[in-house]
Amino acid sequence: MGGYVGRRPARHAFDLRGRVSAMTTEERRQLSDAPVPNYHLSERQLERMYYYMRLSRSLNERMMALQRQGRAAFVIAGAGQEAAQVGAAMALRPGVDWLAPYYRDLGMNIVLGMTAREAMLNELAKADDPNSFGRQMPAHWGSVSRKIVTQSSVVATQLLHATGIALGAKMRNDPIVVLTCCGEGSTSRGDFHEALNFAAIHKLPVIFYVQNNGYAISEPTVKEMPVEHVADRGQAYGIRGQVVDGMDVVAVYQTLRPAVELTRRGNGPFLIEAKCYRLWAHSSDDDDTRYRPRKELEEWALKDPVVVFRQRLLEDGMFAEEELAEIDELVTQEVRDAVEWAQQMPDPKPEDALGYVYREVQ
Amino acid sequence: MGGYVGRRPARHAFDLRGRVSAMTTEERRQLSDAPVPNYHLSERQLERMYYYMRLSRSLNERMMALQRQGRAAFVIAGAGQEAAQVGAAMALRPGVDWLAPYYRDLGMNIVLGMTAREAMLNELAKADDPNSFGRQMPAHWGSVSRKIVTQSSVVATQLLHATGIALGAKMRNDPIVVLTCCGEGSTSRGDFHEALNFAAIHKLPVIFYVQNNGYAISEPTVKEMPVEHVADRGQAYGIRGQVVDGMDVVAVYQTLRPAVELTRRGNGPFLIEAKCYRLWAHSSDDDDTRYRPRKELEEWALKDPVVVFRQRLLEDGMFAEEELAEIDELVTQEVRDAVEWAQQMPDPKPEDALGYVYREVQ
Amino acid sequence: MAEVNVLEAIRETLDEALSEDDRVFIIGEDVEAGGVFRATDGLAKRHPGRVKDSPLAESSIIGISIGAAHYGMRPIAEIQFADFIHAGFDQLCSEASRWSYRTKGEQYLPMVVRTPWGGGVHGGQHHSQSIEAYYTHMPGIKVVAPSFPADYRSLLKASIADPNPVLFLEHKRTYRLVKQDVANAPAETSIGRARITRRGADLTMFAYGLMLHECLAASEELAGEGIECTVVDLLSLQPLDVETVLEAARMTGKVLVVHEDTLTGGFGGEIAALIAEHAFEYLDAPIRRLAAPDIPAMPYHHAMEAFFMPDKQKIAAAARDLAAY
Amino acid sequence: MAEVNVLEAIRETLDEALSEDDRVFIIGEDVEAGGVFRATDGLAKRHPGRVKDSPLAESSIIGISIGAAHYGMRPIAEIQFADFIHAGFDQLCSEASRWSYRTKGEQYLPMVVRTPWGGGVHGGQHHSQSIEAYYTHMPGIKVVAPSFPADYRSLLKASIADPNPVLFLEHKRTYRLVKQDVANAPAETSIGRARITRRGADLTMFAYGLMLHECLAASEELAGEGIECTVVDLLSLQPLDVETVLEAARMTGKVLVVHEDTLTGGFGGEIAALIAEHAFEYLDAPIRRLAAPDIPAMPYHHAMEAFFMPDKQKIAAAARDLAAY
Ligand SMILES: Cc1ncc(C[n+]2csc(CCOP(=O)(O)OP(=O)(O)O)c2C)c(N)n1
Ligand SMILES: Cc1ncc(C[n+]2csc(CCOP(=O)(O)OP(=O)(O)O)c2C)c(N)n1
Ligand SMILES: [Mg+2]
Ligand SMILES: [Mg+2]
Repeated sequence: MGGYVGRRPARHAFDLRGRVSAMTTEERRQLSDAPVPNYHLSERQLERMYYYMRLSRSLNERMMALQRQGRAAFVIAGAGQEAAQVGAAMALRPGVDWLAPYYRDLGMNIVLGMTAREAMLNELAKADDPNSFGRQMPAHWGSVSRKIVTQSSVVATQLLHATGIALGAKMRNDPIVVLTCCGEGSTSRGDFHEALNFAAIHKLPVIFYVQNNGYAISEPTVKEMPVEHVADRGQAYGIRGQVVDGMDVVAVYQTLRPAVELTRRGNGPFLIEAKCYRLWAHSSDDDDTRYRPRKELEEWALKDPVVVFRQRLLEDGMFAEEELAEIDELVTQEVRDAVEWAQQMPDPKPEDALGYVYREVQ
Repeated sequence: MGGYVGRRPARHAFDLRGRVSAMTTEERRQLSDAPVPNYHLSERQLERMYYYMRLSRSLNERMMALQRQGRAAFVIAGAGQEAAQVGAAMALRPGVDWLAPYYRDLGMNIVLGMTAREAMLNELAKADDPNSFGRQMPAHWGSVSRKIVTQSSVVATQLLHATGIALGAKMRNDPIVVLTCCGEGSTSRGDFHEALNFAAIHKLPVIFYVQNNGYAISEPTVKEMPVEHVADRGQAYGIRGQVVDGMDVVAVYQTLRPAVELTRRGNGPFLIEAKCYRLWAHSSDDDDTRYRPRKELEEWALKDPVVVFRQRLLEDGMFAEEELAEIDELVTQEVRDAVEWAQQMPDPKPEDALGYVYREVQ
Repeated sequence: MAEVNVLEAIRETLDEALSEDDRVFIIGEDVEAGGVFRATDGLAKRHPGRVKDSPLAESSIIGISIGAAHYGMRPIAEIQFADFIHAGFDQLCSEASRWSYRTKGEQYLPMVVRTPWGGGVHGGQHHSQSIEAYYTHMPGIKVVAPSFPADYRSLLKASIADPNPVLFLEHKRTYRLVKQDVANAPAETSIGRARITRRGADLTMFAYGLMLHECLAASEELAGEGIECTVVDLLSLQPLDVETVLEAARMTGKVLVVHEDTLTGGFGGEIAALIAEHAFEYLDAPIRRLAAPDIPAMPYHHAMEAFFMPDKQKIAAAARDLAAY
Repeated sequence: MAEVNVLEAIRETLDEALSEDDRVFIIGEDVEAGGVFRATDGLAKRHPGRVKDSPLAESSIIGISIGAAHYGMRPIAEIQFADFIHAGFDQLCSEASRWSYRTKGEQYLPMVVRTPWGGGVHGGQHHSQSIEAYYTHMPGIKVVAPSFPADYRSLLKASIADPNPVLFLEHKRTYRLVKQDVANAPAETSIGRARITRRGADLTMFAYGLMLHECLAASEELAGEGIECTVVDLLSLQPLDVETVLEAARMTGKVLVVHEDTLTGGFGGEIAALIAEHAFEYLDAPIRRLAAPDIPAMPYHHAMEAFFMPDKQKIAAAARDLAAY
């Protein structure tokens, strides 16, 4: 995961890496890059994982608060899917591999370098939002430098874009991997079928990563598919389907990492399903009490991936409570700074609606 | 297969059933309705099978000749797929079950009651063509009385129509089955996925019947799908996939018959793949020498389903050569009559282009 | 008092249709839970098995409705947002629109596709679109776009009873905004009839959906300035009430066509062209179209959204210009 | 002699593009074997690996081309018949057309979608359609529809070089029918420019594709009767050369817009509306549109097909009426 510092723009107020080195007074806390037993991840990676997950959740929480206060129009969040997102994105080579995400993938964007400030520019549809400059709803990601593909609200179309990128890369012998994401409900669409079919025929370097959070708005998974696992759908294409516990960031990373490298080596596409759970309503516009039993929600809340990972790190003695609390506090400050900063930033002007319908012919 | 006579319009010149009874001078030739060992089909059914297949092929041959003579604009034929079509359609209850066919399904239409004359009206786009009155290209079937669904040229859309019919039937507790057909290439389209997904979720009484004839115009099967069998695609939906030798009319019937009745009884959809071969070019517009090895064609020609079935009936002593020759002759006359008759029939008038864009509000 | 909003008018009409005809059923995403706009709220419980959640697949929602209608049912499909109907374009264009034509009316499709369209709700590019221009150019499909609750009711009824596929457009901004005392509403209208909602001698405005309300508001304002406007609520775009359109154009000789959709290729071009051909002698001024700029509909940020959408002010300004011509 | 037909002009241009730029590749159904119209004949052999058969799935052809273009390739997608592009409507409308807009030009799509359109070949309802009206109403997509081989060549080149998605419409009836001595053809044209192909003082015709040729033939005949026509070859429908359109309308004051597509909602409405708004003072007669009747395009039987399609006779008749106005 090289380039970690480089990918964080200078204007970023809090530098986790700085913090880490400031902390290394005690021998045991010299964060190592060597794999830790039971985790197959280094201390440094584990710390980052927690930080990314925590930041993603806190940003989402703050966005929702802004929305409730009438300071943001709309939020669609990844709460409950942070492990699935952070674990997967950390398996990519940033700046090399491509991501065609979906709207919930704030966590992936953060791993690939999006700052809290940028996330807030996006949420508030500010003129400088690097994703769409206020032209699209929040959570419609896109970044040229981070190789994140622009997306619409229309679910599953991105699976074909990812396939097309992979086709281009294969034609150019470019050793990249494309990770593309969607929800389980979105696998019902024809574009899902057409993408997997093409990618498998041409053995393209693309990973179809489905975050099965149990619902498509109000519809539980059984209304979207007649098989138990999204991963089962891979059989129609001879694609290896894998299921991973999407509430467990370590398991996700350990599943994605070899898949990414196998795919890079020309083994063809994967279909990976991360079983997770949408802890919140579909969006700030949705009232999930209409369709979701509170009991089910309460049970899943016990598996909250951010809480569980924190607990595990403590129980396994990987980090001390104060160390994680320090990260929590850091994130809190980072988010507070981002909100304050972003709110001061300029809104788009009305006439900014115009322009760039076509790119100028060079 | 009740209603056999009733389904053949009176203007039909040759009545196979009449011929059969005229023939029963010899005791052994009293065609029985009891199942014949090794066939599980009655003599009467076997004779019909041969007749339908022969008629389908002869009609196609004559259509192609008309096209070469400039007397018809376009032909798309089922040559090589007669066994797959006749065996499957004979498993349906005519007038009860529904068919959402595809363009090659002349054989199915014949089983369900289309006469040679009607087929020729269609080929010549005559004003009285019961399918589309000259509005559509030939081989775009449709009949209200026979429960054959109107279709466009856009492949695979009919799979969704069939699913919708099955949904309606299930809502009304109507014990019918819908058979819908397409080629293997057409299974690449999103509509295929969406139809199978919905039908499986709702356990609808629909059979997806794919006639895998090896090519989608110039593209061999490997360019359309990454798995060996179309039937493998069923796994994505938990749908039973079955493969049958589509060159063997008896095997086709024996596969479809129980599937039809199981489906009728509420067991949910089937995906059945008939392995067959397109013996001719894609259509009268196509030149298959550009892409199809002659050797391959010659090998498959040896398995011509009409020829092979004839041979088998003779070898097994089911029918005597003269008996089959009599059917052949009957078919020849029937086709000749149909062509002569249809050619005299009126063409649509130019203004017939107008009207029926909307059905009148009652 | 029988004042209802647009959403209530739709919900009640659906409820009635489900009660009156057991061939009617509803299919779409999240409709069992009431739909994202609550148009089907409570209906699944009141009509068990007849309000059906579909998987997230628009081509299938349309294609399956086609099959069911062909079988003899009367499906009412809901496309969650008009912006997501595009994946069903083929089923509508190649299939639904041609079913009757290609069988000379022997086979036909009594089906309705309801969908919320239009902007003004911060829906951004994919929850705000106007789609009428695509479907008014598809012979065989009827397109209906009411503005007032009573018309929503009578036209939805008529759409369900119609033996043809009807695209029933519901302007989402008006769902709760526009209310009407239905008991005292104008007489029921039928598909294919426009209504002259306001009469004035100076110029004629044509509109539908939210823009009709903006035109009425602008006319009110203009009346204060001495400019009297005729306002035509088109109601049904396909079939279009060409006679009323031409009559209303001839009445004033000055025409302002307003729509929320982008200008180029929008439905306003058809209105303008019809008038330029068939009411030419009566025209006293260029035919003016007021529409959204030619950018992909519509930006999310409220400032850009407001820039995009025609509204009362922009309409009044265009009308003043036209009146002064 | 450098006389080539439309198909040859296209094939040679594709061949050149593949040779000159190794980011260019072709994707579509049956393209490796040369395509059903033979537009890609021989190219798979000459450019190994760069002419790619796709599965039979139009949404994927467009969606994958989007991805490849985004990556940095220059895909040229072939949709076998324009009639089958409908399943790709969503990818074109929701995605391709908005890629640049929604990223303020940071992300963009240099891609071409070629497709044979139009009738006159006994293709029936699904091998004859005109689709331009749907895409000219999609800001972000360019739409090009040439008539002569030299323009096919220069506009296809320009389309491949363009950083935006271009829908390149090839009238299938003209593929082998229309020939031109390319060496002596008019200068190269660029996307967004129309051409006044013939000048005459009595009236102005606007057309593209096959209808342009019918208009020229009709004008020839009318000249014999003393009616002199201006004929505008629109060439590029989006962006449209509005200036030339208005100038040509003003020149004669009488306008006949001709297209093969059905009337209501067709692209002719846009032309008429532009003229009715911006050249109103110059008009001496109603703006006349000649188009196919509003039925699903187009019946198969040759008699009905001929009834459906505008042609030289129908154009001449309409022009006579207009000239006499
Ligand atoms: C083609 C399309 N249809 C409908 C919608 C409206 N919609 C937005 S999200 C969503 C549910 C998606 O469910 P899933 O794929 O499981 O993803 P999740 O939101 O659960 O992460 C729907 C129906 C859409 N965005 N696109
Ligand atoms: C959506 C669509 N795309 C393209 C075509 C053109 N086309 C007609 S038949 C055909 C091949 C179909 O192959 P397959 O499904 O295997 O059926 P077969 O003709 O082999 O029986 C193609 C590409 C079409 N009719 N519909
Ligand atoms: Mg989900
Ligand atoms: Mg085939």
